[in-house]
Amino acid sequence: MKKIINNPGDVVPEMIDGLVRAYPQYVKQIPETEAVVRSNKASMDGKVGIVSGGGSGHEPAHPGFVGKGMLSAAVAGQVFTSPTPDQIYEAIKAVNTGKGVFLVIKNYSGDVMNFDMASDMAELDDIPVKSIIVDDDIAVEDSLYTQGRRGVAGTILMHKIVGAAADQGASLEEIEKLAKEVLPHIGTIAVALSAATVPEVGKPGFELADDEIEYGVGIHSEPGYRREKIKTSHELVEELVSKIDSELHLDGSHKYAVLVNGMGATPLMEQYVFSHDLLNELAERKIEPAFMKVGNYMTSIDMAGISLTIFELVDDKWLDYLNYPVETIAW
Amino acid sequence: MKKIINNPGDVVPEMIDGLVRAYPQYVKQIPETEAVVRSNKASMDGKVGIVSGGGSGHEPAHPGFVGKGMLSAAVAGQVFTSPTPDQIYEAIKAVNTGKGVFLVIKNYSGDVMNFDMASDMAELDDIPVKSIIVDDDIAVEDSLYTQGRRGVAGTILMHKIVGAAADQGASLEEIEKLAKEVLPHIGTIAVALSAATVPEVGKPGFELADDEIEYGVGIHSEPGYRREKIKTSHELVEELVSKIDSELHLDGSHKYAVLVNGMGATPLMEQYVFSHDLLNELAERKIEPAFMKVGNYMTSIDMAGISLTIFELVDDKWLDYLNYPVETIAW
Amino acid sequence: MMITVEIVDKWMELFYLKVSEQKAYLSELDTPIGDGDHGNNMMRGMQGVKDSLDKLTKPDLKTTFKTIAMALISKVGGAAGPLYGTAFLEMAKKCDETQAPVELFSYALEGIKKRGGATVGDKTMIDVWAPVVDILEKSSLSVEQIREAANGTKDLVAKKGRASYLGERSVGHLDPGAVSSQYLFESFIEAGGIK
Amino acid sequence: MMITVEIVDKWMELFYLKVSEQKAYLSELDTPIGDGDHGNNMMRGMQGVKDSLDKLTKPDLKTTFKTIAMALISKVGGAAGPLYGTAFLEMAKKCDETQAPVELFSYALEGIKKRGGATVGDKTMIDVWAPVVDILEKSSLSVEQIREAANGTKDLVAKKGRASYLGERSVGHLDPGAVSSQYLFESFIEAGGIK
Ligand SMILES: Nc1ncnc2c1ncn2[C@@H]1O[C@H](COP(=O)(O)OP(=O)(O)O)[C@@H](O)[C@H]1O
Ligand SMILES: Nc1ncnc2c1ncn2[C@@H]1O[C@H](COP(=O)(O)OP(=O)(O)O)[C@@H](O)[C@H]1O
Ligand SMILES: [Mg+2]
Ligand SMILES: [Mg+2]
Ligand SMILES: [Mg+2]
Ligand SMILES: [Mg+2]
Repeated sequence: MKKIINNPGDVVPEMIDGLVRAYPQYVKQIPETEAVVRSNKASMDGKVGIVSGGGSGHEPAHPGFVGKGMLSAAVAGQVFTSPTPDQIYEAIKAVNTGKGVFLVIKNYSGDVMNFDMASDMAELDDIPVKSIIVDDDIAVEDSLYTQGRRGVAGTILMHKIVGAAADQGASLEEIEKLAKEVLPHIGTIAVALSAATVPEVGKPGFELADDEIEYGVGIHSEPGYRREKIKTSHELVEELVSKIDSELHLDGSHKYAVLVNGMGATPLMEQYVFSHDLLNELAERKIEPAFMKVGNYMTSIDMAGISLTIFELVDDKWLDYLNYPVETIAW
Repeated sequence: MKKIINNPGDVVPEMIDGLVRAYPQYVKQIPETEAVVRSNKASMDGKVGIVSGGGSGHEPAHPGFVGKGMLSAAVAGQVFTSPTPDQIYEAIKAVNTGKGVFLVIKNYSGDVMNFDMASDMAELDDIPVKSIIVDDDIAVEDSLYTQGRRGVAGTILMHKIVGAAADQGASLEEIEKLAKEVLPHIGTIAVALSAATVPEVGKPGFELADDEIEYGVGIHSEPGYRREKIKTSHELVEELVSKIDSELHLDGSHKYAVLVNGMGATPLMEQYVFSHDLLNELAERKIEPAFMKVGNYMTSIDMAGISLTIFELVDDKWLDYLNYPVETIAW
Repeated sequence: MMITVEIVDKWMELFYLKVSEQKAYLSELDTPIGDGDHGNNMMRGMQGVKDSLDKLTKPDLKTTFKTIAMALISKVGGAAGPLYGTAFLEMAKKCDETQAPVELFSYALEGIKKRGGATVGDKTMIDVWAPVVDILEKSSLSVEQIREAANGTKDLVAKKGRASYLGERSVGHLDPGAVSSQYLFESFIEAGGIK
Repeated sequence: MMITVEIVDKWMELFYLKVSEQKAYLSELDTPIGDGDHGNNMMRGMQGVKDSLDKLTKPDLKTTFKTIAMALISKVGGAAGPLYGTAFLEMAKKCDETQAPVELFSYALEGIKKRGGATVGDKTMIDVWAPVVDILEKSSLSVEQIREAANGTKDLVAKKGRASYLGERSVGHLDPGAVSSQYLFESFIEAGGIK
């Protein structure tokens, strides 16, 4: 493991410290936590608070999306480990201005349970709390009888949508309804060229040969659905789009937003080449995205790879929410 | 080499195609070139045009900085190879609205000569052209009798400064004067954990052992000034800051802007840890940056490493220029 | 045998030691079917438990359980934190009514099930907690029985937690949370919790 | 011997072949003291030259030189593009006045020096062009003399171009641009440019 760090156990507090001190205009740290909240307190007045977070290692998610128009606060756990309820509870209290707080949770048992416990705590304080559990990773079989699907890069789009609605004055109930409507229309799938190395572990989560890739891996190096020899960008696009198609039923008469997300170590050069092939592939299906972003948004430390998120814009207002201006480090 | 690409020789045109199609609201391609220009044509009216560019492989530089308030156009050469004069000339013509065009050139013999030839061509068309040659990499000995210093990440700050001045209506002469005043106050130095792999070459530009780093490398894998065993983030910061100090003479009574720049494969996690140590190191010298950015701005394909740029804000207006709003993909 | 503050103190001391010793092993178990942090998570938690208990002077049983619960909840994170935390929180809630291990563990188990939505056979810590309660309802509890329960998770298909993403491929691996629960109950026996 | 369109056509054909054959070698030379692309750059340029010349029907010498220059300028990029391009552009400018190789090459060399600001001994292509002009001023030119000039760059410290960042460490390596210039002049001889 070759990383620019100090003690591996200190990565999270040091990283949060570096982030808030580099960008005091956007965020500040909630004392005695690894949670960050908007510096612009006035922007939260009279609005529903939006809190998200999860394990660290997905930077710029989640603190990079805190700011007017998007998240009100983000809670950072240990690397790839859900934050604890007391920290989430502090974030909830810090952003509540009387309109209640909405939680955006990625579907991992740890995250779900810790955020649940935090909302139990907040309810004892009479803070109304509602939440959405994002499970956009279509690589995993969906089932009521298992953990279900993982929450991955599509979560960023959920942040943007509910953040914009909150900024425009939507109520807690309206935000919950909106989030539930949006959720089934977001699908994500990834391809990995290498796994992430958690600093405290010191070696990659899995090994891929020099010419191997794996489809469907999660953002914590969870195994995917198939391993094979490296393919061209064009072929990777075909595989990923066909997977999403069988889920979202892509249709040239519908509108879509697209997120091409780098996993951490894959340069923009490759992400743009991938985007070129993706846009060609979509054009063959008569689709030209109404909204698109390319870059590192929901990473997996230093994993090499790309995830593709497609989001059907069933309601035109959703596109407005995506385009709504924000004041964050990383959107 | 494991990369998400198609034919290595097609990387540049495919990447530019992916970029302009993903972000039509910001940029469009100049027909038959690998140059991109602002989509917002009106934003260039009556303003000096700002053109930059260079070899590809530094994404988001340079097309990611094209937009109102920053570059008017960017020209992309082959990977790590200066663009040709005809392409630069097309970009100059595309952004000239009668006020002349200012070129921001990184100090490499290829870039300097190709941009020079392009301005010769433009002058035949009576387009007034002036330029600045950015040479912020303090790792290299400065000398009139050699190529001098390389242009690296500090170039982004030059783009921002002259772009803001142009948007505010500065004349070509004023911009040239401003750029000359700014230049000596920008210093950059890098540390690499691994070298970049040019797609058409297929192997890294140099080899570092599993526990080795190299100080002072350039953005095309140019060799640095010292190789040693991996150090802690804190120690790396000490080395880089002391190098910049001996050049810029850091002084607690002056104002500074700071750019922590990831080289492509180094995750934000490490960049923020580095920032934490950097801010502590600067605080010991009684310096709290007046402006700071952390992220991948001037990359070297998939090199792992970080560069540190410090820019002394001798004039308060320079800080305003850095904070001036822009409409780009990547600033 | 009734649970006392002294037993709980000893129990936590021994569990702390076991987790320290087996930290790397627990993380290793978490690698093929999880994210490789279970040992680190439990160590962080038990360090917190130790630090918090050390600060108490002459606490009652309820305070002791609550302190353990809060330390686990606020230090572990991940899936294990809320689950172990809930278990001890439930014991704190009920320990005024009863100090019988079987009853307290049974309340704890209900808490774990409710918190995580898993059930017996889902290849989780429940596959140690449930047999332990069952056995205690009928008789005493031995180290062998606990280990047998933990080893039994090897043959199961994971239905909850990270391992569930692997589906059938989770078979053949021990569940890390089951093994840390094994250590918990072994420590309990060693602390003299079973007559 | 005067340069004619036929000689130039043959010259470019042979140079194209040499660059194709030595593409990997030129890039290899560019790796320790440059950025490893000189072979690719020259190949892209000579492909452009070939394509452009193929499109011409009965061109005069000036058009031929200008076509070569424009192809090199618009295809090579990097440092080599403007330098080789300028060389042929200067020859285009002067070839109405004189068709003597020594005079044309001398104008070309001046163009290269002006464009790049380098001088003899800076470990660049100039260290082949300058001796070639010197030799031609006195006598004929042999392949051995050209090679000797190119090999001479091995002992020099680079002062211009990417290799200059290495300073003293550039000693011991051939300059890639000097070697491609060696191929250029070898091709010229083979094309019958020297009586
Ligand atoms: N829903 C659940 N119900 C019961 N136990 C669970 C559940 N989810 C996970 N676990 C237990 O937690 C253990 C993993 O804990 P840990 O590795 O610390 O957390 P994480 O999975 O968040 O990294 C699993 O081995 C399993 O025993
Ligand atoms: N200023 C200069 N004057 C003359 N020749 C130069 C100069 N700079 C570079 N060269 C020549 O160009 C060659 C490198 O060309 P090439 O690799 O194609 O371009 P780049 O260095 O931009 O990658 C060098 O080997 C050297 O001979
Ligand atoms: Mg975990
Ligand atoms: Mg080059
Ligand atoms: Mg785990
Ligand atoms: Mg080169």
